[in-house]
Amino acid sequence: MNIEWYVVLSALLFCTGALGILIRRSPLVILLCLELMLNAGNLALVAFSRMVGNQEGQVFAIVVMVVAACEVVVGLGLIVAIFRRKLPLNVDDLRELRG
Amino acid sequence: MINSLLWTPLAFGIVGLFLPKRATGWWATLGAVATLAIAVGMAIDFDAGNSGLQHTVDVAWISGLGVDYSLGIDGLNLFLVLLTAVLWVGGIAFAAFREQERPQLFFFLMLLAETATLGAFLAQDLLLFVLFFDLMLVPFYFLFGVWGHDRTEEGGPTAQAATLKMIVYTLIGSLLMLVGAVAAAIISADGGQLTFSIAALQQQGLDVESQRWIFWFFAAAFLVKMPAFLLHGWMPDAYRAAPLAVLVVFSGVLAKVGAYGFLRVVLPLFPDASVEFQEAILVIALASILYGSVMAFTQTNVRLIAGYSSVAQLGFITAGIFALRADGADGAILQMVNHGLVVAPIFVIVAILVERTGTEDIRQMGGMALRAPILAAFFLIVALATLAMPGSSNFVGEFYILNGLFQEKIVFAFVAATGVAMSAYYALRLYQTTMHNRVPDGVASREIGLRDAVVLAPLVLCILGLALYPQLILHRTAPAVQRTVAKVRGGDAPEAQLVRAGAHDWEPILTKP
Amino acid sequence: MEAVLFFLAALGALGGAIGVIAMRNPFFSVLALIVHLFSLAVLFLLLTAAFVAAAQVVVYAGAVMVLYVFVVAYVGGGESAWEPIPGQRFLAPLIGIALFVELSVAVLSSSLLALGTEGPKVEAGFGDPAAIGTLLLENFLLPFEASSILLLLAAVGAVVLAGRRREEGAGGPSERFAEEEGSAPDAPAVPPSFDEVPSEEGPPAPSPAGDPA
Amino acid sequence: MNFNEPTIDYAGISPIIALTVGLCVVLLSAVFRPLRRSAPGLTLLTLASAAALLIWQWGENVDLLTEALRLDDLAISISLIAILMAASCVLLSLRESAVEQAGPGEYHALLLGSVLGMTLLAQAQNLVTFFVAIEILSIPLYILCAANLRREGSLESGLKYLIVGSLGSATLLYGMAFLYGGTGSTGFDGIAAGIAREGVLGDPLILIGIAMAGVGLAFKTSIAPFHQWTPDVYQGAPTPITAFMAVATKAAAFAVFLRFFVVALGPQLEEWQPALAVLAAVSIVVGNVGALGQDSLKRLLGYSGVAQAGYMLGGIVVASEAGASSLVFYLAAYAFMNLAAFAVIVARERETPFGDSIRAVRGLARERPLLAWPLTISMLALAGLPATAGFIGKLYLIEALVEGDYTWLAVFIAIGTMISLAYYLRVVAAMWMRSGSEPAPGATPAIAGASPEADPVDPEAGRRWYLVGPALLATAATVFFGVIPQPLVEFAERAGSSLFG
Amino acid sequence: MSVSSWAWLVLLFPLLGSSAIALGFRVLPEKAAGAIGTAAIGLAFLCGIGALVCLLGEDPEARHHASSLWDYASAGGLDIELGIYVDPLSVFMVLVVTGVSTLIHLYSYGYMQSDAGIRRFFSYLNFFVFSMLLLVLAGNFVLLIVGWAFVGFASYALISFWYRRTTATRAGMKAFVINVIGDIGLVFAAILIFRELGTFDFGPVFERAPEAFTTNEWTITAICLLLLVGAFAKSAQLPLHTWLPDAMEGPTPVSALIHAATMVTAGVYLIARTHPLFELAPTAADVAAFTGLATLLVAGTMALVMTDLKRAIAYSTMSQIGYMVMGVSIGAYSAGLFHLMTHAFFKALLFMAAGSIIAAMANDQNIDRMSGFGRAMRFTSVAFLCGALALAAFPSTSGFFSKDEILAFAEARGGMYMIFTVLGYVGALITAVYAFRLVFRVLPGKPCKEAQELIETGHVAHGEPHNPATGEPEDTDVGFPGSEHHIAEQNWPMRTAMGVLAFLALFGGLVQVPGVDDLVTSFLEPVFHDSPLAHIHPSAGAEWRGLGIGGMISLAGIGLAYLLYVARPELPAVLRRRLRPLYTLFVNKWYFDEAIDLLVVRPALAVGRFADRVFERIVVDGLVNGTAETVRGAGGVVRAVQNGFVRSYALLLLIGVAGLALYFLLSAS
Repeated sequence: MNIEWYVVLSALLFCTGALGILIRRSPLVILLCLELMLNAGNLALVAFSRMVGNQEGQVFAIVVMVVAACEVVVGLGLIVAIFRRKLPLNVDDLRELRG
Repeated sequence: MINSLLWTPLAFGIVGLFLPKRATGWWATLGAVATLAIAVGMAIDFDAGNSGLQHTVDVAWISGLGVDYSLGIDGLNLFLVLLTAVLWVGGIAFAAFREQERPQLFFFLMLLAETATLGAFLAQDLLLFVLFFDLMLVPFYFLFGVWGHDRTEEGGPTAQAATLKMIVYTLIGSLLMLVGAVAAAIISADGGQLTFSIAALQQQGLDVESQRWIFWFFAAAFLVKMPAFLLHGWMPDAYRAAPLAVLVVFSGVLAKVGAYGFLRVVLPLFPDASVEFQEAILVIALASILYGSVMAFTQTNVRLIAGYSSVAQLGFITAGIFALRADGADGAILQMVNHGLVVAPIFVIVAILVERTGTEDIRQMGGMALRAPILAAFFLIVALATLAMPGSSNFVGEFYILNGLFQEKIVFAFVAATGVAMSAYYALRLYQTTMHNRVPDGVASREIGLRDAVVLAPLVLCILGLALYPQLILHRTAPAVQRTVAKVRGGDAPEAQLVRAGAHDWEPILTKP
Repeated sequence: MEAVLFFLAALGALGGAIGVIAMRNPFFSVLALIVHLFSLAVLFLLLTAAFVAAAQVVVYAGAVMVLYVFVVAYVGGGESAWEPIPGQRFLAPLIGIALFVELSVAVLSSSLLALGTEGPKVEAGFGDPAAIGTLLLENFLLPFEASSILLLLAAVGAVVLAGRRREEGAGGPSERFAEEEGSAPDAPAVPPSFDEVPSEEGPPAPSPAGDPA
Repeated sequence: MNFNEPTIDYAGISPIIALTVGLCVVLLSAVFRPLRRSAPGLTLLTLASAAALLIWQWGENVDLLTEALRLDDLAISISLIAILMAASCVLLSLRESAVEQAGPGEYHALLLGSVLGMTLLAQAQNLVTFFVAIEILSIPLYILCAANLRREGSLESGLKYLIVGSLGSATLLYGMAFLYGGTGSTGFDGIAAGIAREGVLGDPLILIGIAMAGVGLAFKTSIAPFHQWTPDVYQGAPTPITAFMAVATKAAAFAVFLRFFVVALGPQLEEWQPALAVLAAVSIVVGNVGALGQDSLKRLLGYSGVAQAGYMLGGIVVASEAGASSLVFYLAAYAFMNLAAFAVIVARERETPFGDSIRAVRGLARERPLLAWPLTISMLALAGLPATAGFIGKLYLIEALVEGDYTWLAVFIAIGTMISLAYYLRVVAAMWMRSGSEPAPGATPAIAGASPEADPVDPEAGRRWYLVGPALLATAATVFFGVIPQPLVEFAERAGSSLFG
Repeated sequence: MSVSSWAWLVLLFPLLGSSAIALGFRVLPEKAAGAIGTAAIGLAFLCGIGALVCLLGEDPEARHHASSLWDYASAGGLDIELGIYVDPLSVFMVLVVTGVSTLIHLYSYGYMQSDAGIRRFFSYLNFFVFSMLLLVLAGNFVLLIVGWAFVGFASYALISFWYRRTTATRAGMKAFVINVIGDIGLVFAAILIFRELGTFDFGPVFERAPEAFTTNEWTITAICLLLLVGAFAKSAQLPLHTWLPDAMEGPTPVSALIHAATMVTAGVYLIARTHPLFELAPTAADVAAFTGLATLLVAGTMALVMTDLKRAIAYSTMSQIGYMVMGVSIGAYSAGLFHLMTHAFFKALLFMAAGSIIAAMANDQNIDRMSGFGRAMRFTSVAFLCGALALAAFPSTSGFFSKDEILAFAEARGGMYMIFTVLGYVGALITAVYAFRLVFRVLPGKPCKEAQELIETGHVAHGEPHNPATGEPEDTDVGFPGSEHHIAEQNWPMRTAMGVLAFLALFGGLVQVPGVDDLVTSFLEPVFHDSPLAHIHPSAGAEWRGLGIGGMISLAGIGLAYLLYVARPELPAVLRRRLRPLYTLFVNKWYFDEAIDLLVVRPALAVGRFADRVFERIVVDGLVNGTAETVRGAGGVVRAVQNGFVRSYALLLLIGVAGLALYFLLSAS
C-alpha cells in the first residue's frame, strides 16, 4: 500500500479532529479531538518513518504518545477542577475573559 | 566644558528632587543661571572666523550600533544654545516666583527638558540628535499634563488629552525620523563601517533615490515640531493646556529645534533632495506664514494669538533656510534667536496679564498702560520686535530672509511680504487691546511686580541690544552657514563677498575737515 | 490482503474519529475514540511499527481511556446543540475541508517519489522494541528522559488541579465549594503546616468581611 | 545486540541537571512538612545555581547528547532571561494566594519545570527534543494559569490556554511530521541538508511543514493572528505567572524560532521571509490597536505583548546576525520593562480592591512614588522613548531591519509605536494627572475584585521588599541600559554571533 | 569738527532727550520734561547750523560725506553699515525739520502743559524728531527704512496718544498699518537695488545706476514704483492717504509737526534723494507726478467741504504735498523742496492757530459752531490769517513764490508737462477758496458762546471734555487737557512759536525771488547738478508771468470765498443743493475709506473667519481626529473578534494555518 494513502488518511483524521474542536462545546470531547489530531500526527510520523526507512519517526511517535497522555491528564484535571468549582462544563459559558 | 554645559541642568534637577519644597525653585534657578554662565563662557571663547566645530567631544557610545556621543558647537547652534540657556533662566525664575504644586518634580522636569534641548542642539551624531529630539518631549508631556489647565468648560480638551495629542503628533515625525536616520547611515555606509556622525555621513554622501524618501521622513519630524501649516493641529490645544511658565521655554526654543534640524541635518545630508523639494517646502512655509498670520488676527485668546504668530514666524524661518542661500540661512538663524527672544517675554507678559484680568480673552482686557507704564513699555518693545519693526533685529532677520528668498524665488518673496503686513496688525492689536482703550470692569490694572520685572527686563534688554548690533550674531554664524549652504549647491552657492561691496570709504566719525 | 486490512483499519480509524466528534454523549465519544485507536494500531502494524502499535494499545486504549471513562462518569456530560458563535457553524467545516484539501494537495503534488512507494525494503526488526529501545537510549536519550520529567510534571499538575486539599474532608464537590465560599474573603485556604509563612512578613491582613457571607 | 552508550558532556548539561535536581528537591519539600516553607528559597537556590552553571558555560559552542541539544551563547542568554524571570516570579509569588492553593512545593516545582522546558527549548536542535521541550514548557504553565482555583478567570484561562495551546502543538507536530517526511531526519542540520537536496527544495510537502511548524511557534510567541489566547490568559492567570509567561515563554519560543528557521529551514529563506514579515506587520497593528482603551492592565500588557512580539519577529525575518542580536537585546530589555510593570501591578492588586484595573494605579504618583516611577518608566520604555532600554532595543531592531532590506517593516514599527503611545501614556496619565476622562474611583472594578473570588487585601503590599525591590531593580536596569547600553549590546552580539559566526 | 560729526550730534541730542524723559518719567516734573525736550531739539538745530557752516566751507564738488558707526548687519554677501550720508539735501532737511520742530516743541510746552501725559508726549515727540533726522541722514537704504519705520511708529504713538479714545487708537492702527505697507515697498525696492547693484549705500547706488540700467528698463521702473509705494504711504498720496485725516485724532502740535511740517513730506525727500533713479525711469516719475496732481485736486475738493477744522487743514496738507510730489517728480527738485520748506512754515502755523482756537472751543473742532474769534483772539486770528494768506499763495507770501516756481518749471519743461501748470493753477484757485473759507467761517461774524465768554471774562471755555466723534466722555487721567485749555493769548511759548512762524510764513519766500536771489537752489545745486533736468531754468520773465497769474488766481479765490461766506452766506447752501451728487462725493471723501474697507479689510477678515471657523475645525482637526477614529475603530474590530469563545479562537488559528499553508503552497516551485 502506498505511503500517500497513509498520509492522506492522517490528514483526514487531523482535519476531523480540528473540526471537532471547532464544533464541540464539551471540554471532554474537545480533549478527545486533540487526541485525534495528535494521533493523526503519529500516523504521519510512522508512515514517513516507513517511507524514509529510519525509525526516528517511530521514536517521535512514542514521545508524542507520552505528550498526549500528559495533556489528557492535565486536561482532565482541569475539567475536574472546573466541575468542583461548580462552573458549567461548556467552553462557551467560560467567557468572562474577553474584549 | 561642553559636557558640563549639557549635564549641569540635569545634575541640578536631580539634586533638587531631594531638597525641601521651598528651596527647589531657587536651586533650579541657580542651576539655569550656572548653565547660562557656562554657555556664555563658551560663546566668549568661540572663534568667529572658524566655520568648523569647536569644543568638540567625540567618544564611542554604542560601538555595536555605530552611535557616538559626539557634541560640538559651531555658528549654527552657538546662539541657539545661548537662547536656550537664557530662556530657561527666564522660565524657571518666573516659575520660581510663583507657587507650584509638587515643585521638586516640576523643576526637575524643567531642567531635564533643558538638558534634552541643549543635547538636541549640541549633538553632532545623527542618532544622538534624534535621541535628544525625542527625549525633549517626555518632560514637556508631564509638565503640560500634570501642571496644565483643563479646558473642558470652554469645550476644549483636558490637559491630558491635549498633551497626548501633542506627543503622538510630534512623535509621528520623530519616529519616522529615527527610521530615516538609520536608513541614511546604513545606506551611505554601504556595507562599510556603520557611523552616524553627521560629518562622516556628509562625507560619504547618499544616492538621490534614498535622499528623496529619507528627506521627507526628516521633514515630517521638523515640520510637525515647528509646527508648519496643516501639521499644527496639536498646537492650539497644547498651547491652551500648557502652564505659562513652561510655555515660555516651549514656544521659545522647541520650535527652533525643528528649523535647526533642517540646517544641521537635512541640508548637509540630503542636498540633492533639498534642491529638488525646495519649492514644496517653500510652499508649506508660505502657507504657514499666511495661515498663521490670518489665524493670529482672528483669535481672541492671547495664547493662541502668540501661538499662531509663531507658526507664521517659523514659516519665515523655514522659507529663509530653503532659499538655500547664505543670506537666507543667516537670516533664518538670526530670526530663530529673535523669535525666541520675543515670544518668551510675550508669554511672560500674557501670564502677568492673565493674573491681572483673570481671563485670556483680549476682548475683556484693556487700558493697562496707565497704571502699568513699565509693563506697557516692555510690552510695546516686545510687540514692535514681534512685528519686525525696522530697527529691530527681527527686521534684519526678516530682511535677510526676504532678500534670500527674493534673489532665489521672487514670487515667494512677495507672498511672504503680505505676512509682514499682517504681523504688523496682529502684534499691534495684541498690544493695543490689552494696554490701551478703556479698562473693562474686573480688570485689576496693576504695575508689573519687581519679581516679574526681574524676569522680563533682561529679555527686553537682549532684544534692544540685538537691535543695535545684530552683527553680533550674523558675524559668528556666517562662516558656518556659508559652509553648509555652499555644500547644498555643490559649491555654486553665491559666495559671501565679505569684502565691502564697493561701498563708500566711510569717514571716521571725528576728523578735522 | 494488505490493502484490505488497510481499508478496514482506515475505515475504523475514520469512523472512530467521526464518532468522536459526532456523538452527543461524551461517553460514546470515548468509546468511538477507543475504536479509532485500535484501528490506528493496526495501521501502525501495517507500517512495520510493532512497538508503536503495542504502546498505542497498552498506553492509550488501556490506561488513558480508562481515566477518561472515570472522569466522564464523575462529571457526566452531554451538551446543547445551540451555537452561540455567529458563523462558526458555517466556517468550521469550510476550514476543515480547506485544510484537508491543502494537505492532500501538498502530499499528492509532492515530487518526492518515495511517497508513491510502499517504502524501501527494511531489514527484519525494523520498529521492534529492541530497535526502538536502542534508539531511545542512544540517539534520543534526552527526549526520553525529558518525557519522563514531563510525565512527572503532569502528575503533579493533576494533583494540584484535581487533588483534594489537605484540610478538606472526603466531602464531595458541593461542600468543598461551600467551604471555600466561606473562607474566600479572609486568609485563603492554606494548609495548617503552611500558616507560619505569613509570620515572616508580619501577620496576615485583617479582612474586610470577616465571617462567611 | 550491541549497545554503544552515547557520550555525555556533563559540564554542558549541568544546568539542565541542576534544574532537574532542584525540581525534584522542591517537589520533595512539598512532601516533608517541615521543609514546606523552604520551597521558594530552594527554588531561588536552584535557579541561582543553574544560572551560575550557565554563566560558567558562557562561550561554549557544543552539541550535547548526540546532537539533541546545542549549547551556545544564544541558548545561554535566553535561558538566563528565563531564569531571571522565574526568580522574579518566585519573589512576586510570595504571599500569592495561588501559591497557597496549589501548595508551594507543587507551584514552584511546576515553575521550575517550565524553566527547564525553556532551557531545553533554547538549546533544542532536534525535532523530538524541540517538541518535548515545548510541552515541558507549556504543560506546567497550563496548570499554573489555573492555579488560582478559587477564581473563575484563572480556571477559564487555564482551560483556554490548554485547548488552544494543544491545538497549536498538534499543528506544530503535524508540520514537524511533514518536515521529517520530506527530509528523513529529525535533526536540524539533517533537515537543512535534506531540504537543500535537489528536488526537495521548494517541495510542497516541505513548505506545508514549514507553514504548520511556523504556526506552532507563532502561537507560542503570540504573533497575530495566533495571538487570541494571549490577552485572556494574561488577564486570567495569577499575575506573577503572567509576568513569567509574558517574557520567558516568548524568549524561549523566539530562541527556538530563530534556531529552527535559520538553521533547519535556512535553505527555504526566500519563501518564509516575506510570510513572517507580513505576520510581524499584522501583529504590530493588531496588538497595538487591540490595547487601546483596555481597562485591565494585564490585558493591556497582553495586547502590547502581541505588538512587541511583532517587533521582535522582525529580528528573525531578516535572518541575519544583526537580527538575532537585536532580538536577544530586545528580549532582555523587554524582560526588565515587563518585570517592573508587573511587580507594580501585583502590589496594587493586593492593596486595592480594583484588581488589575487601571483604576488601581490612579493617583499612584502621590500615594506610592516608589511604585509610580517603575510603572512610569516601564511604560515609557515599552513605548520606546529615549534614555530607556526600550529605545535602544527598537533602534537595534530597526538597524537590523534596514540592513536586511526590510525598511518597510521598520516603518511599521515606527507607526505601531506611535499608536502604542496612546495606551501606554494613558496609564502614565492615570498615575500622574488628575484626569477628567477616566471614570471616578469607587465604581465597581472591572475584574470582580470585590466578589467572593477576591484574594485577600494586603494594604501594605506596596511596601513589601519583594515587590518594590524587583520593580526598582528592573527600572534601574531599564534606565541604565538605556544610557549605557554597550554591555547589553555586547551580550546580545555574542548571542547572535554564536548562531551565525 | 567735520560735517559728519555735526550730523551725528544732530542725531544724538533728540535721542538723548527722548530717552532721558522716558527713563525719568517718574521723577521729572512736567515743566522739566518740556524744557529738556525743547532744548534737545534746539541743540540739534544748532548742530544742524554747524553742519551747514562746515558744508558751506567746502568745495561744492566735495559736499557729500558718508560716515559709519559700526557694521550693522553684514553677512552672506550683504553689507549694511550703521552709516549716515550728509550732503546739502540732508542738511537742508535737517534744518527744516529741527527748525520747525524746535518751534513746535516750544508751542507744545505751553499748549500741553496741563496734560497729564506731558512727559510721554515729549518723549515721543523727541523720538519722532530723532527718527525723522535718521530718515533724512541715513546713509543707505536699510537705515533709511529704519528711520522711515521709526517715524511711522512715532506717528502711531502720537496719534493714539490719548489712548483711551477708541477713535484715537483706531486711527493710530490705521496709520501704522498703511505705513507698514509703505515700508514693505521700500524693503523690496532696496532688495531689488541690491540685486542689481550689489550695495545698499546711496553713493555707490547712484554712481552705478546709470551704467547698470538703460532708461525705462523694467527693473529700474519697478524699483522706482516700489519706492513710490513707500513715498505715497508716508506722504498720504492717493490712494494711501486715508490715514492722514484720521490722524487728526492726535494732539494738535502733533498734527502740526508730523502731519503737516515734517513726516508727511518724507516722500518728497525720498524722491528727491533718489532722483538719479527716477531720471532713469521717466515712466515711474510721470506716474508720481500725475498722482501728485490727482491728489492735490482731489484733496482740495475735500478740503472745500470739511466742517472739522483740523481735517480741513489736513486735506489741504495732502493737496500741498501733491504739489511737492509733482514738483520733484517732474524735476523741479529745488522748487519742490523750497515749497516743502515754506509749507512747513505756514502749515505748522495754521495748525498752531487752529489748536489755539480749538482750545478756546474746549476741544470742539466743528467750524459750524465757530465764529467771531477775530475779536476774541486777536493774536491767534492774525497768525491764522498769515497762515491762510501763505497757503492761498497771496502775493509776496512764502507760498506765493514756492508754489509758482513749481508750476513755472513745469511750464518751462513744456510738452505734456503744461498739464501740470494748468491744473496746478486750478488747484491754486481751490486752495485759495478753502483757505479763506476757514478764515471767513471762523474769524469774523458774531462771536459764538465760547468766543463771547472769552471776550467778556477772558476765561477759556470749560466744557466737560467729550469725544466729538463718539460723544463718550474723555478719560482725562491718561493725559488729556481736562477742563484746562491754553490759548496763545495767555501763553508766551505758544505766542513766540506762532510769532516766529508767522514771520517765516510771510517772508520766508523771499530767500528765493526769481531774478533776485536763489539761496535754496544754489545751496542744493551740488546734489542735483549732474541731473539733466536740473539745467532747465525758466527764464525770470516766464517766472514773473507765472507769479502774476498765480497772484491773480489767489486773489480771485479769496474773493470767491468772500462772496460765498461773507457777502452771500446763503449761496453755499444753494450750491450744495444744486450740485448734490458732487457735494456728497466730496463730503464722503470720494468714498476712499469705503472702497478700501470693501476691497481689503472685509476680505481679509472673511478669510480669517473662514480659516478659524471652518478650515481649522474641519481640515486640520479632521486630519487628527480622523486618524484617531480610524485607529480606534480598528481597535474595536480587534476587540470584537476577541469574543471570549475559545472555539472561535481556535477557528481563527486554523484560518491562519489555512492561509499560511495556502501562501506556501502557492510559493511552491
